[in-house]
Amino acid sequence: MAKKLFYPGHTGCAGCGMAIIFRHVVETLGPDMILVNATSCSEIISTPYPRTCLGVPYIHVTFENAASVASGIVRALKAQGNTHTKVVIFAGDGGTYDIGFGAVSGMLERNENVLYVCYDNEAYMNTGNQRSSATPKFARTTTSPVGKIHPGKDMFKKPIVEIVAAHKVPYVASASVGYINDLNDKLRKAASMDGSKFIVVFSPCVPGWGEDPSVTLDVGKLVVETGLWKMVEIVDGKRTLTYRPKERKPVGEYFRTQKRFKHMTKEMIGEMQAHVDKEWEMEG
Amino acid sequence: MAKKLFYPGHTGCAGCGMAIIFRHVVETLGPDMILVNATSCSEIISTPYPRTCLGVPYIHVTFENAASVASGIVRALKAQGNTHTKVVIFAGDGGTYDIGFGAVSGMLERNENVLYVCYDNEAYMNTGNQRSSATPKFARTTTSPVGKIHPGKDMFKKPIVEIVAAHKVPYVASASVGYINDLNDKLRKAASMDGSKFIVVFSPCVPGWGEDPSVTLDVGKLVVETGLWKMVEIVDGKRTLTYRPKERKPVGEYFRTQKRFKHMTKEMIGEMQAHVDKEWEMEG
Amino acid sequence: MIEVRFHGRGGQGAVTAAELLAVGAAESGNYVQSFPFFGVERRGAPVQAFCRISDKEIRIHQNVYTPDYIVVLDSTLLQAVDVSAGLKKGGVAVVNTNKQVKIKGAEATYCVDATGIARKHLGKPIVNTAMLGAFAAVTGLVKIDALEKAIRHRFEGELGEKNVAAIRECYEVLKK
Amino acid sequence: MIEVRFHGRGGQGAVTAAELLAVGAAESGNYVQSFPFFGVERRGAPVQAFCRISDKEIRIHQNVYTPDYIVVLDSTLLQAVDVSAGLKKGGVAVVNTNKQVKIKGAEATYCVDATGIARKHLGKPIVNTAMLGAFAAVTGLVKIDALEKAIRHRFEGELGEKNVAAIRECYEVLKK
Amino acid sequence: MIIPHAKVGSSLKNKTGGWRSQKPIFNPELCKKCGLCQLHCPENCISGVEMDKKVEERSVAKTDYDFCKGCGICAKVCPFGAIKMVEEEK
Amino acid sequence: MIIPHAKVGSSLKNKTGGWRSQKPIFNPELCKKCGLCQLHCPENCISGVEMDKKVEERSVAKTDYDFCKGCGICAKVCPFGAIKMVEEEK
Amino acid sequence: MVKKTVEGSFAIAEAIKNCEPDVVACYPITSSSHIAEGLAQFYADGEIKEYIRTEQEFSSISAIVGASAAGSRAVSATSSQGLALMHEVVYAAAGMRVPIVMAIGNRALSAPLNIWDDWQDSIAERDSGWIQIYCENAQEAIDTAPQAFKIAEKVMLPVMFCIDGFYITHSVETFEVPGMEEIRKFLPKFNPKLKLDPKNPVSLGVYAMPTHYQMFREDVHRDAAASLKVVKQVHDQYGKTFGRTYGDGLVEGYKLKDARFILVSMASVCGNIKEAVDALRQKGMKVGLLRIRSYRPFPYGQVAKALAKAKAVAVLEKSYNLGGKHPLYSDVIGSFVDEKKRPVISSIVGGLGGKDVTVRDCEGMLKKLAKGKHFEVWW
Amino acid sequence: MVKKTVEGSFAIAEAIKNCEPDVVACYPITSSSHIAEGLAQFYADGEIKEYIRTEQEFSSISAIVGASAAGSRAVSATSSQGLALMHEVVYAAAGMRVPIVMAIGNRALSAPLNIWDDWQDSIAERDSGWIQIYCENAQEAIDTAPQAFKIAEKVMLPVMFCIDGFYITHSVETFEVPGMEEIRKFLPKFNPKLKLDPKNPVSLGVYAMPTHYQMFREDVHRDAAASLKVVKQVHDQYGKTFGRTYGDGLVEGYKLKDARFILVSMASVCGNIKEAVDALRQKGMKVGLLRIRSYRPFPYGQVAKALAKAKAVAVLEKSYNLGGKHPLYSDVIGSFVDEKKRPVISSIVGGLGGKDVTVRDCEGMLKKLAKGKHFEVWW
Ligand SMILES: Cc1ncc(C[n+]2csc(CCOP(=O)(O)OP(=O)(O)O)c2C)c(N)n1
Ligand SMILES: Cc1ncc(C[n+]2csc(CCOP(=O)(O)OP(=O)(O)O)c2C)c(N)n1
Ligand code: SF4
Ligand code: SF4
Ligand code: SF4
Ligand code: SF4
Ligand code: SF4
Ligand code: SF4
Ligand SMILES: [Mg+2]
Ligand SMILES: [Mg+2]
Repeated sequence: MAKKLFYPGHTGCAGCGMAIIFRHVVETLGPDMILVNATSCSEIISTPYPRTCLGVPYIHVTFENAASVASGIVRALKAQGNTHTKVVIFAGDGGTYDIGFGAVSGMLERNENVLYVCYDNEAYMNTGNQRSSATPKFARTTTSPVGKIHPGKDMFKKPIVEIVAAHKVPYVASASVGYINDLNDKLRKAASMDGSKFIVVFSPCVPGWGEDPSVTLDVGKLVVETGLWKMVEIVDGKRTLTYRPKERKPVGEYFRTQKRFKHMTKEMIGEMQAHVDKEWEMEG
Repeated sequence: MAKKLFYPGHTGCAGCGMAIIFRHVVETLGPDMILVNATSCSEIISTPYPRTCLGVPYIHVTFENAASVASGIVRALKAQGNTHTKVVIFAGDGGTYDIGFGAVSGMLERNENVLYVCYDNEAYMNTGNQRSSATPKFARTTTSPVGKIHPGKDMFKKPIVEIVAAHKVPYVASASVGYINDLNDKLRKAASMDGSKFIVVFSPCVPGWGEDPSVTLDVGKLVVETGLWKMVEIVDGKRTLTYRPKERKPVGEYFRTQKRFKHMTKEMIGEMQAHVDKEWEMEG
Repeated sequence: MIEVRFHGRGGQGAVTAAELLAVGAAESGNYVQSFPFFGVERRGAPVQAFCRISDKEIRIHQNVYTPDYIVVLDSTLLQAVDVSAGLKKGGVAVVNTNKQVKIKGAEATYCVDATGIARKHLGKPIVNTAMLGAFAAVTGLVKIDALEKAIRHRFEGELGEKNVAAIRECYEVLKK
Repeated sequence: MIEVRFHGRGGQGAVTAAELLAVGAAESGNYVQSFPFFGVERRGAPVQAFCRISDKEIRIHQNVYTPDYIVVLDSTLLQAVDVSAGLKKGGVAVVNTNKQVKIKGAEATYCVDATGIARKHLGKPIVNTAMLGAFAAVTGLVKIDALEKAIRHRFEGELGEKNVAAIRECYEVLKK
Repeated sequence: MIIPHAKVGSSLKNKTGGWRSQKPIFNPELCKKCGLCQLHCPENCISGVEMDKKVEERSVAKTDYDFCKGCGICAKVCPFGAIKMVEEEK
Repeated sequence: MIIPHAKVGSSLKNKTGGWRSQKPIFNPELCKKCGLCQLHCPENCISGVEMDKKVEERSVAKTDYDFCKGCGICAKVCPFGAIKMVEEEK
Repeated sequence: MVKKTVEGSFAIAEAIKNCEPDVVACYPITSSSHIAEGLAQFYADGEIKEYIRTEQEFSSISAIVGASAAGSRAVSATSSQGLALMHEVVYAAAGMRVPIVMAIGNRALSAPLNIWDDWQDSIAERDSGWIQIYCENAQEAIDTAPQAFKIAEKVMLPVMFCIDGFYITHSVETFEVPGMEEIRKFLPKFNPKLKLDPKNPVSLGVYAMPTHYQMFREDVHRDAAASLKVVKQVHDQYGKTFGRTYGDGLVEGYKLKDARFILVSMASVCGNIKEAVDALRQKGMKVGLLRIRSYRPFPYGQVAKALAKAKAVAVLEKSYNLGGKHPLYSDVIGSFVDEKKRPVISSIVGGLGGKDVTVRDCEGMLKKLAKGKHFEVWW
Repeated sequence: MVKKTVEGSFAIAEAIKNCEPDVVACYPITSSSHIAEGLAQFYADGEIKEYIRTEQEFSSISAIVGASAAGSRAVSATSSQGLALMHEVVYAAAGMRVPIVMAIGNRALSAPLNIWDDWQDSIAERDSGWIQIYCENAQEAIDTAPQAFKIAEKVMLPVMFCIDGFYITHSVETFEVPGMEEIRKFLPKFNPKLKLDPKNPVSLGVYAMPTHYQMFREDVHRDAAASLKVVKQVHDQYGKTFGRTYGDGLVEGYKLKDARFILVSMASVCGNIKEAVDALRQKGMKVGLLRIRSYRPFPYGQVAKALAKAKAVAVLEKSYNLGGKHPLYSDVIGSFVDEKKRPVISSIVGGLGGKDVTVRDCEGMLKKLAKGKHFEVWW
């Protein structure tokens, strides 16, 4: 097979959204890049010793330190006089919103010249679908199960885009696997800037969400069309919606595509619709 | 001596700004409170075994985990059916902006019913005045020394108020030791609310900043009068300036009060003035 | 001690099958132990699960290397995996297929169209429970009633009944 | 081996004094060791610092328990602290005071108004360097030139010269 | 001394085609060489559509069955119905 | 078995007054009982001004020299010049 | 107490739940996740009062330290990287004398990343003052959960009970889980003398100067060493109440009476060794097994006694000291420091990162050992 | 090489700087802060290329792991809680074979919080595969810095060199710091065979299944054990170039020739013991000191040989195993596992959390030891 940056033979689930994103991150930014990965599905499916599906230099150390490892690499390159090689992080929502957030915040504060891509599959998938702070409200996971008292996740998603943007880094954006060209545009734009860049990408997960492998892209579109996932770009503090659904579809349409929402009652769906409506009020 | 919540005999420096804040935090919120402290000056000066200056229950575990320890306490109280006792964190800027930020972010995301008070003396004072991400640009510290190439701290202060507020917690505010009544008002207001509350308080440090012990309050006022420190309150997402200097004094006046800024050139002061002016543009 | 190995794909419920077999076999006083192949396999990847059944206490904790029985939930695996690896002499295979296949190294291969049966009862090609019926019929190691009880316990209400119907049909097909 | 203990307050430079003494004494070929009391003392709190001077290699690393000399940078400490604790028989004290005091347990107490002298030369009551002049005069353990060199190395330019003037005046006051 | 690492392209030894229970059949007649399937395949195993060339110069899309896991994304994304999912042969 | 802990008020054994090199002298004549010094003392060692009472019923401010570190904040904050800092006696 | 055929982890979760902890704080990590998930289900169903889904493990242990200091029974479960991340607070918890309990699904430490069983994660914490009990199977873990709380709250030291990842955590077997009512009789309510209480305020987690620090460490050492007795007592008492015992609570001998060649080990591999011992006994070999249950405090005396008459002993451990003598091996050697006579003591490291140690392997080890020569090998 | 009378930490910082690391990543913590501050000053003056002021220590070590993997020489300094916080990455670094170096200002671990000297922080990492060298004084630390990089880059294992907090880090003495040019001749440029390089991409930090994991661990074990030779060689070579040596690089004997009673210890307290030995020798007692310099790899053979003729030995350590036999003690006992004869070996824990161990204390220990009986005490 011809030289590739992302080879077939990874061991992710059929239809994995993250795999599509992963592929584009390295294909769009490589080959002159170094990829830093956090423990996650993306690590487990890509680099089981002695194999790797990656055609770019890759390193993984722990779950929580991708941002710090990348900081060290980017400084080493600087010390070596290398001003061209891009340092790119690929990490899940768990490694970004939760366990790695201290390190992420530190990296952003230092404004390290790193492009951080978080694929958000809204739970700890590698370990079997446990709740993360990116899990949407009401979603059933193994640590936010549906019980007699608590009907799934209790909190709304952590507003990561706003939190990262509050660090005043040059580039922050959200994207979705449903809009691959948009993702690639954002990757290229981010890579052209100095300092810390952050892109979070919506990434459906077949077994975790209980969806058919073939609907990954559709789900990645529907979440945007219902307004549950906003596509934004914040460049030097200026925020723009990069995509605005003509007419927002009812959120229930989205919830129906996945088993994790199966238990949701009309009231819960109503609450989520109200939440989304409120969130969109500010968009004018 | 009569029963107190904060006893004399602590071992802080004469004129310590943090000591004044510490005192008011426990006096205003106590006695029905549990205080959680992070390793810092406040810990070292308050609780050298076998002594303590505190008249409220107090716990310290490590530098980075006050938010997590407090989470455990607040849940324990809940499990015990105790709905009245307030759980309050007192931590420095290092323990809040830097090493503890992962835990802080986690606590805010869970919206734990905790009041977090960060006293910001703009460096790691307990260990001898090393740079933190709260250290203002150009300030000389022992790890951001003035050298042939780098003139003190290289980055602006981490925008902690904005970052915390982006977590969408019910109450976020900034205060200064120069305005104690305002601080106490904010403490009371925060304590009356459910969920996570966060107040960051400007806290001059005598040896670290190289200032006379007697000027602590003056410095705490000057920083506000020059506009370098904004006094704000963000209640359920709505932000207000709680104090607006009639006419902002030139920042140079503030820098002159402290040795850590002694090396600052006109250009540097100019840069800082421009920065402040820009920051105030948004206030209209 | 009897050792059974289930072959399936990630997501097909091989682990559940092994567990239900254990639960069913325990019902009649056996010592049992079931466990997955301790892997990181993803949806679709070939996976294995194991069950030990014994009349004496099971003290060992190690992989199953030489199974007495193999149960193949998905015949497409026959191309991808050496399902008969380590199979004991005299070992028996039970395969979900609508063809007639012969597993090399197995003393006997029992074939059943569990997919068809599952489709019929469950509306979906989920065969892990159904195949237990086949296993019970072929081996007699577990009572079909015990399996049904285990299944009803695991899947509440209608779903349980549908599964029970599937397992029973599989059982009967092979009992004949 | 000679052991010296400095008493001061946090922020008064007792640690620097001990260090400068070491640097000065090393100048004439001595083995030296200086170190602070390893504490967490804050500005204003009584602190100690130590210096060892020896013609043989100093291998030990432990606190100073029985100093040969004590140097008191701030006479208000005399009320707060037992400055003469452990002082060797025949030990000598040098105290910054504008009075005449006698340190109990000391064979001799030398008093000097270092505050006055420091105010004069430095414009501030910073006495840590000045007191080294007194110590040199009293003990002869370190050459005043070596101390001056050490001070000039530590404090660049004008500040160094002012310190040198202070230390020299203290030296001379007590040399008389 | 072993420094744990993996070499480029070594994942090609994982013939993940064996995971497939559904199989995409590419119909070259219907393929309009738009490249959408190729762009979205999570296995990166569709090839042929040289996107740097003009449409007419491109080849039709094809997949490498050694790796295709049969997710069906290509079939769903193809605007021209050129890909059909069928049951994998047993 | 020792559970490391410290008991309330035990810091009173630290007579931090010994740290002082400057000393605040409170002039009861000038004191208007506004309580500002008491409010801001970092040692919490100024007392007398019962803020819950009316001004006329309050006592004048005084400090506890056992603990006062002589920072001078009270003197600076007193609007009425009722506190003067002097050199500590030697 | 009813018999259930379920996964070990879920049974252990149920046992923990039946100890009525006020606060659970967990972060998922293979191989302990299923315990955390079981507890989460109990929480969702209202059977556990508080469950904190922390953002990482450092916070999990910190939260239960806080909860415990506030007077609540508090527990967590973790493995490997999670325990490693907790390291700083592991020491702090013992030093603060908070009687928290953790269930450890043992698992190898990175790098390379590996999710499978070995003991190094908990072994690396062996100096800290925590009590560590290694269970041979899930039934023992179920029975150890209530004991762990009881020991912890008696000695005022934290306890971890360790379970081989996957082998035990993920195996479905038939268990008896003691019920809440039954446990209540065995395990009294947690009621610490000192806690965070506005009515009786104290300062906890203070700092100590050189004059005091060593005293605290020595106190923990003394209490930890003396807790051997408590571990045993609590075990015996549990045995009386519930009818299941594990050796003498500290060590378990298997066919030791006349054994000349003894394998010393811990945890689930001991089941395999028992089979191997039986097989070789059939062939007339005088072999036996000494299983360490209480690894910390380490029962030096009991070990020396149990091995006194052996000719040769080998220590099989799923842990290591890279570049040194391995931990359990060192402990066994140390048992003889003041003994006149001692057997030949050899070392086997095996089963790292899930490498299967089979009955056949164990037979091989016993045979090698029976040659009577000293060796240090990786198997 | 010029003599300077400066604080130990600053001299050590200069020595590190003269090894020309590309990347420094530090977080302040007493007692190592002054090293970090010294390095920060060099950075501010343009003498060090990159200095990352991380937000905490987990990130410091992570950053230097990254920098090293990217082909740069990288270093950090830390202590106590900082090292404890790094624990997870300490293991990962050894497993990944990145030759990073850390200067450890030894300090007690919480709780209670204590900022003073003891060794438990680094001792707690003894299993991880790191090489650990304990220095008696700052001059040795200065000389060890270049050795540390050289050893690390030869063996491809990380190295920590340990310095007693305050005693060494904060003492001003007269030192010789080798210059950059001189060090260049001794320490070649770092040029790893494998690194993160877009021109030759590899994947590092992969995960390993049960089939491979133990192989990697065994490989580290073998290389770590074998690195005894490298530690010695590098030490000897340094000695030849710079004229200063420390025992044989692994252990240092003091008056051992005819000693019947030997105290075994490490680090700065050995200076005090030397004084005590001299004092008691004056009185005719045949006492001596064995100082361990290379604690990991542990020189079991050298230790057994050095102590072979002693009647009684006591191990003085500022570290502990709470509820067990203490670490250095265990290592010394372990040295005799395969020896026919061995001296009486006793244990002393002392100097925890800055408790001063004076010359007089050491005399007391030697006297107690000379009674020839076994004991285990806290001093
Ligand atoms: C310190 C630590 N805690 C827990 C784990 C276990 N763990 C590994 S990956 C993972 C989940 C990753 O979640 P996320 O970042 O969202 O990526 P995903 O698996 O969903 O792709 C967890 C919990 C670990 N490796 N290290
Ligand atoms: C893990 C860890 N790293 C470093 C330290 C050392 N340390 C203790 S307090 C402190 C600084 C605290 O700074 P801040 O939170 O700003 O409080 P301050 O001392 O300025 O009042 C540091 C670096 C520690 N105790 N633990
Ligand atoms: S579990 Fe989800 S994220 Fe992980 S490989 Fe499968 S589909 Fe992708
Ligand atoms: S160093 Fe600063 S913060 Fe710390 S006690 Fe002194 S004045 Fe207060
Ligand atoms: S079915 Fe899925 S894996 Fe196969 S070619 Fe189509 S998109 Fe790729
Ligand atoms: S999506 Fe359809 S038309 Fe487009 S290249 Fe693929 S097969 Fe051809
Ligand atoms: S001088 Fe300072 S410490 Fe003393 S009373 Fe006034 S404010 Fe309080
Ligand atoms: S501030 Fe002045 S007037 Fe007010 S109470 Fe104090 S001394 Fe009296
Ligand atoms: Mg995820
Ligand atoms: Mg601070």
